[in-house]
Amino acid sequence: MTVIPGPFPPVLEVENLCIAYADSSGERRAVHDVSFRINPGEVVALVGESGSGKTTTAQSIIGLLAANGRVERGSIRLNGTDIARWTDRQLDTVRGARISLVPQDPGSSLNPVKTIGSQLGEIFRIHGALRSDEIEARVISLLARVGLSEPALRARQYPHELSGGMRQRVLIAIAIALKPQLIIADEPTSALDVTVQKRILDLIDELRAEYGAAVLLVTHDLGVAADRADRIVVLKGGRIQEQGATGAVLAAPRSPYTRQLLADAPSFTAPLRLAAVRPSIASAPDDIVVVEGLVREFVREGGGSALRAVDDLSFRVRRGTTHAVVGESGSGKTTTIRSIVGFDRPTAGRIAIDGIDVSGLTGEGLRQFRRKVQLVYQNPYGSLDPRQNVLQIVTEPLTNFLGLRRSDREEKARTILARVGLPEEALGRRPLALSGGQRQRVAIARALVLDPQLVVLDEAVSALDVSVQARILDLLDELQSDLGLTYLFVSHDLAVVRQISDTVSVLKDGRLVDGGTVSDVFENPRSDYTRELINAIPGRKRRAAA
Amino acid sequence: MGSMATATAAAVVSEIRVREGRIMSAYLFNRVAQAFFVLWAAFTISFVLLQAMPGDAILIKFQNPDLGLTAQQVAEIRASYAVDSPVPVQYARTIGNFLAGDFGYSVQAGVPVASLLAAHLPATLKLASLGFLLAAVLAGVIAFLSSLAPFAWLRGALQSVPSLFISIPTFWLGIMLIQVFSFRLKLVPVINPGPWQELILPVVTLAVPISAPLAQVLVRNIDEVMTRPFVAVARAKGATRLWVLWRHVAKNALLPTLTIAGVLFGELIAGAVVTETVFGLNGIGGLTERAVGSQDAAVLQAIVVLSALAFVIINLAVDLLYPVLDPRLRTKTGAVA
Amino acid sequence: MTTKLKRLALTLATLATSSLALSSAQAQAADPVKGGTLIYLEQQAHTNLYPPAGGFYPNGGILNQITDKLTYQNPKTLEIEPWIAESWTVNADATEYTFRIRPGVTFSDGSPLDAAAVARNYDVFGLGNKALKQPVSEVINNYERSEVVDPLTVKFYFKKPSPGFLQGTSVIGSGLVAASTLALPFEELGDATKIIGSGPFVVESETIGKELSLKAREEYNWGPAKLEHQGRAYLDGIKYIITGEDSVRIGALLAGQADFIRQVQAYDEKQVEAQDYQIYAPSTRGVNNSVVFRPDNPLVADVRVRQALLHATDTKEIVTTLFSANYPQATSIIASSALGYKDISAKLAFDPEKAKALLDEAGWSVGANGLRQKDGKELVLTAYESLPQPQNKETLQLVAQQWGKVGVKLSVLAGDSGSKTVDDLDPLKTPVSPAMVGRADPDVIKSQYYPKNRDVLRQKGGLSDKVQSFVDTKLNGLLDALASEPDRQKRLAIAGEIQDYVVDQAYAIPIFEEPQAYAGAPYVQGVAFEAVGRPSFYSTWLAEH
Amino acid sequence: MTTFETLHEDAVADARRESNRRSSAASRLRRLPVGLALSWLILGTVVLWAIAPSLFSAFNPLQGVGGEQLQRPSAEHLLGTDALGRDLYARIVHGAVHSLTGAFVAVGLGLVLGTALGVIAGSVQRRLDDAIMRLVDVLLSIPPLLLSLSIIILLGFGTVNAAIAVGVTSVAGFARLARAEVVRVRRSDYVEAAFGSGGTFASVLWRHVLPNSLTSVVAFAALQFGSAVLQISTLGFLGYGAPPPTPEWGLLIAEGRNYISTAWWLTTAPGIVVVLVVLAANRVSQSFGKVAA
Repeated sequence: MTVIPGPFPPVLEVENLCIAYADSSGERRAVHDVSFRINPGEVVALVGESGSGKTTTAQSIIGLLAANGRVERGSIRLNGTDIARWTDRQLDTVRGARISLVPQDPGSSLNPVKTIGSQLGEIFRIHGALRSDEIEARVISLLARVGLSEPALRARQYPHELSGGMRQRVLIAIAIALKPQLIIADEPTSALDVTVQKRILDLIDELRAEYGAAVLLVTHDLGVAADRADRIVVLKGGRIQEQGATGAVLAAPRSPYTRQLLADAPSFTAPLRLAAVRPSIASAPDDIVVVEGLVREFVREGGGSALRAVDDLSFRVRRGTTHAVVGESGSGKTTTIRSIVGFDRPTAGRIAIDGIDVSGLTGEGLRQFRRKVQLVYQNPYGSLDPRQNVLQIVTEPLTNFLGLRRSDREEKARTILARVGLPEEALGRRPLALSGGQRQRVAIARALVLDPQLVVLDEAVSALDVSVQARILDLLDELQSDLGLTYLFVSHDLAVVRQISDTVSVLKDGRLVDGGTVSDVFENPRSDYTRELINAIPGRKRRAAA
Repeated sequence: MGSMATATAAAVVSEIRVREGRIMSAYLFNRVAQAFFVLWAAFTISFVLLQAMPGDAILIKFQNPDLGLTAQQVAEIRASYAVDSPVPVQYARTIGNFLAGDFGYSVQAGVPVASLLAAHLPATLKLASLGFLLAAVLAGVIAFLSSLAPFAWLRGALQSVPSLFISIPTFWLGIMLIQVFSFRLKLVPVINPGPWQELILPVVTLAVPISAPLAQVLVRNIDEVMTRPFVAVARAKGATRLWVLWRHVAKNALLPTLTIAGVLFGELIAGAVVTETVFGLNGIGGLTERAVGSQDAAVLQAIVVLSALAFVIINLAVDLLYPVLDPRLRTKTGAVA
Repeated sequence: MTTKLKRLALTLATLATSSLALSSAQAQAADPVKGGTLIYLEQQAHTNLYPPAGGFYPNGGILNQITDKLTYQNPKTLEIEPWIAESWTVNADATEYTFRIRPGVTFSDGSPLDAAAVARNYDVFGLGNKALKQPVSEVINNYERSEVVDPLTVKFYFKKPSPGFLQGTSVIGSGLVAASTLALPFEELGDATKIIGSGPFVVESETIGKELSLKAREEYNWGPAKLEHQGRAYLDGIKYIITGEDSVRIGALLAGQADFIRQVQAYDEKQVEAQDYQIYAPSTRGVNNSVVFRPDNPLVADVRVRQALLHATDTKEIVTTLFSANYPQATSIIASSALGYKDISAKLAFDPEKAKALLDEAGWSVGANGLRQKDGKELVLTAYESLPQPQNKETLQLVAQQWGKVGVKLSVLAGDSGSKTVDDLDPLKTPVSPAMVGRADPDVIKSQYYPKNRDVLRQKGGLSDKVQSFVDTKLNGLLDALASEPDRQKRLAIAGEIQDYVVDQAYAIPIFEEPQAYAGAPYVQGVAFEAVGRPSFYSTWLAEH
Repeated sequence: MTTFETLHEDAVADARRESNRRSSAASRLRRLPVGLALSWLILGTVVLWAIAPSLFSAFNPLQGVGGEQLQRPSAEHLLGTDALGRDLYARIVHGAVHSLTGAFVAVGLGLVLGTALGVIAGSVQRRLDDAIMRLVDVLLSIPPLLLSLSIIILLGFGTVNAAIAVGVTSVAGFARLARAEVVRVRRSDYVEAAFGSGGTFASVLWRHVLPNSLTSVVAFAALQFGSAVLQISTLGFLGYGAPPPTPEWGLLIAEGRNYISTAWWLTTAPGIVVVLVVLAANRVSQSFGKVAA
């Protein structure tokens, strides 16, 4: 995998790059003395967690730093020419033509009011690369090249008429249209389902090979980097921790941070536990969650047959275990758990939680039911009221249910907050002043303060950095064994699921395609879909090597 | 009144998004029914308001001492107009007449309301449409320049222009424009001007306050759209700032701006009242002002119904126009994988 | 013409005002130029062009150009001169008037202006027409009927003596209109194009509420016989443009966009004159701009209270602060140039000490908050400002300041016309009111005070049914006498008596003699004003400019 | 056992920065933009004028001095005098209380009534929501100025009545905004989470929906404040202002305009005061908006 040093100069050479952002309190440096190089045809991964400066570095290379950012010093040499201090006008000739970008979020990276064709054709118009009568044919052939069916139709469609994967293909088509020497792929797949993610990464690989472009792959996922990159640059807090050939870095990380990252990445770690060690599984069946023949239909706008989001789903969860519901977007997993916690009413079927039929509950009965079942949301930014402080958030369920005195309530809240690892001084803060991990701890504390029996975790760790994610998973595990909780763990990330769950249900298009204990499902997948999911987990190279 | 539009824009957009879900024909039927309700309610509210006012048009006109009428003569005139019949009877009669297309007779002007409206509408339509057009242009120029401005201070200065525009009383602006451009600089006559000359200063006067909320909404939308990833993608294609602003940001930012048109309509009318009064233009605004002064109920009733009609039509048009401009609201089927 | 009338006219000739002399002096400076359109800026739109509605300035300003009157009152001499009537006779007790009509006069629709047409006009003006809602003219008293003696002779009969009638035939309210106009219901007379007169101008077009164009009538050849100017008007036309804003009217005039404007405020006079433009301030020769009381309201029922307020009013301060030399301080309830004027300035002296004494005497003592009180009630009075009167809001505020110094509060209300009209009928709500009216005949006093006319004092049986009890039979008797006393000298004596009486009773506090203030460009020549200050553009011409 | 220390360093740094920002009022003041500081200064001065006008001007705002009418601005009369010889500066200072009261009443009325309508519409089921919003449409469909004038005629002239008339016209705007905000907040995860924690409809409305929807409503109110002053002034221009001798600002501008060619300061000076106050209110409103975002 090492790159043979050829006669060609590196495509990109970044040297001693320092970047600072100005804010109301002055300038703050976000990138410190970063240096690396990319040779022709090479894939270099910039790996780091949020705040590591990886995106800032990538933005500075293509000259698209935010308005308050500036390159303090250092150079960015493209084919030997330093473009770090070029004006916008100069950069405009390079962008798109010699450096291109595959952005992070295909959902919002295409202009919603322009057709696919015009957005792809635009790059030829901007650079005057083609006569206008040639553009259409070229657009269609490019769309076909990136694997879109019916390219002529796609060209006339608008972004919202395409799926996320298709949109990312369009964006890739834009990025390769003018055969640039360098493609910056900024988290190109983090918003996509795992199976789609794999296909997109494969496509980038393929095109890179075909067009001979170098790729700067910006990612938070060490697994992706491990699979796709020739060399890895690990960033933390704006500083390079280490860099080197992928295999070497993964096999023998020199910096403690890289070691930590490797340890935290779920795709590289062994399961926290094996089903066998769980005592409760062996004991008498005591199913706290019973879902039988669950059906949920949505009436389609404009008539037509109803849309079946969940189709005849059945599964059981034993008390004190963790059950994972796995599936990609649209698989019906969110609908299912919303029915379980009583926010949504199923069309048919039965849900019993601790013996209580959920679908029959209304009003006060439903309210009382919620003491038993708590939901932790995916997005800790949205699920905490920005105007309450931590203490208020956590005492609120107590206020709702228990007639405790204020001091007692606060006492109880303090205990649980300490339990989830939040320091005393955070209690008076509002969510905005907390980090993502801290917020998710608050959300967990709120869910636990009522001593529920079932905690439903809806993608509860997927928005977090790997190291934070690992800490939260540790916490959940700890709480489960201490408090005897049952988890219903909803996730698209099989690696995480394998790490934390006892049993698993795999959903596709609202149907159960696979189920059983984690080891059964992972080792002997019964459906092609499960197999595909497992294969798509990034980091296979590393695992294979290990 | 300017700021109302700004804040309402968001509200309207969200309403539209909600409505999007309904089925089109039923939706249209519903909207038309609502439109009729709005018309009826506006008519009724204004009828009640007018009834509750002290005095009435006949009294105001004929009690004028310059006419030298005796009490008995005034009483006879009142009787001949049948203004003292019971309120429900008057209501039924008026609404009946309106439905039959008869707007009644203006007591003050002594001509049928229909001919008054016919005489006054063209001027206001001209003034309002040109005023709105200029306001849109002004707003666009302010918003676009401020987003292209190379310096922060220039950007700040341009962005505070709308606030300044909102802060100036319309009548004061009108009088000042007349003083400066007509009387001091003698550029445009206000007395006996040509058919287009007469519109220059009033249109400016009307446009300035209307442009302010438009510009504010536009600036905010442009700022918001500018942060969307597709802008970065367009820049990464090598597009210049101007190219991006014009071909990507403009349409996206204009869409929500469109929705405040309905709200601005009320301001347009209010602006027209003041502008027409200052410039002595012969439009609905001036007519409204005089009709309020003389409590010319028939005229006011007609104006209210007319403006409510315009309001519902504009709003309906905006709603129907929205899907035309935004493809996301056009198709009902979601993404296919 | 009777000898009596001649004598009257001679007496009046001395009373002509200087401002009018000035304007006519200019008119004679050069040979008149024919042609051109006069741009005339009017403050308010006209409301109705039924001739008796001409008391409203904007109405009168138009009617005066498009209608002719039976007689012409010379504004300099106030003498009644022939116009459409070549001659006339009046019987001794002023109950029969016979007019000889000038031949060959036609309305602009071609119909003849003959005895029958005149009779038809006066039957309507004198008796009204209920079917068409046309009211009776306030300048015609005691009218009984007309008689067409021959095609060019018409005779009018009165139930009682009507000595003011002859002057009444000269006022704008008696403009003669064609039969087709009189056949229209009152409310349709708001449309200027439907007013067919015989005047030097005819209505060419109208944009309601904005513009009115008049054009000269080519065949016009029947102007007042004694005028130097005969034949058609010098101007080709007049364009009335409604311009409500004071600052726009004055600015447009000075910027050369208009030729002539009405309603120039006193504070703008200086800059007009500084630019050699001309201020015209013809007196309205009627009842002065005053503040009147409604004695039906218990607060001002006591004559001592009214007298106190009269003496607490410093009219000189008002005139010097707010107005100019064109607004002479009042010396009686009618203008010094009005017929029957009597100088009673001694009774109008500003004397705050006397005012305080009178209030004390009437039992109103100063309370803790500085306001006069009696039986737990405070002396707080209310008045609505009158929009058409010059700077009335400021005037009333100044009056309020002055009254405040003797412990009386005057609240000045700005109101919508509806509330104002309704409240103005109720003495309890409006114990004080500004008032003025113009007409160059002693009858004007009756117009102002008589219960069946303007009834400014609000007497029982007058305009308002809200009045509880107040009636002043002595005043009404005097007013009746004034209107029907055929003997001129006796009539003027009665007028004097009424002036004394009104001030003695302190029914009114006259403030200043109200002119109508106009301003014209220097090249506008030959502007004339009829006796109460409405312009006549018949002899007006535009010099080279 | 995980502890705080093991959390991501960046996050800790972020939190620390945040806590620093909140720690000292002095540093916050230092960071206050000049424009915003000026805006607060203007509003503060005006409020002081309203509270203690006599501290700022020795002249009587209601009593003129004979013979001193229409004087140019000078050392004695900072902004000149009006037609009755009253000191204009004194009138502006003493007018503050009338104009501010007017604006407060107007905005308060719109805020309370409109927000109530909007919150109700946003929280109840479709039918009632539709009904309320159609009512709001009706309010919007009647030209606001016409509505204001009618209400003044109904209630009678006066500062407060004019304020009410202006306030009524802003009800619709407040209602729409409040409803949109409530609907937005109601869709958020934390509201659902509050129901999930056992909150009742009323408690969730009170604890979460209201506080979170009202920020932009308050920002809007600050914005409306300026426009209320202007609308009251427009009413004065049309002859429906407060009765004399009230030195209400709108009325000062409206009446001063007649003297524009002889005494320009009569309309210009109060005009500038209004422009400054409205600008300041707008600026402050923007800063509210930013805090909200």
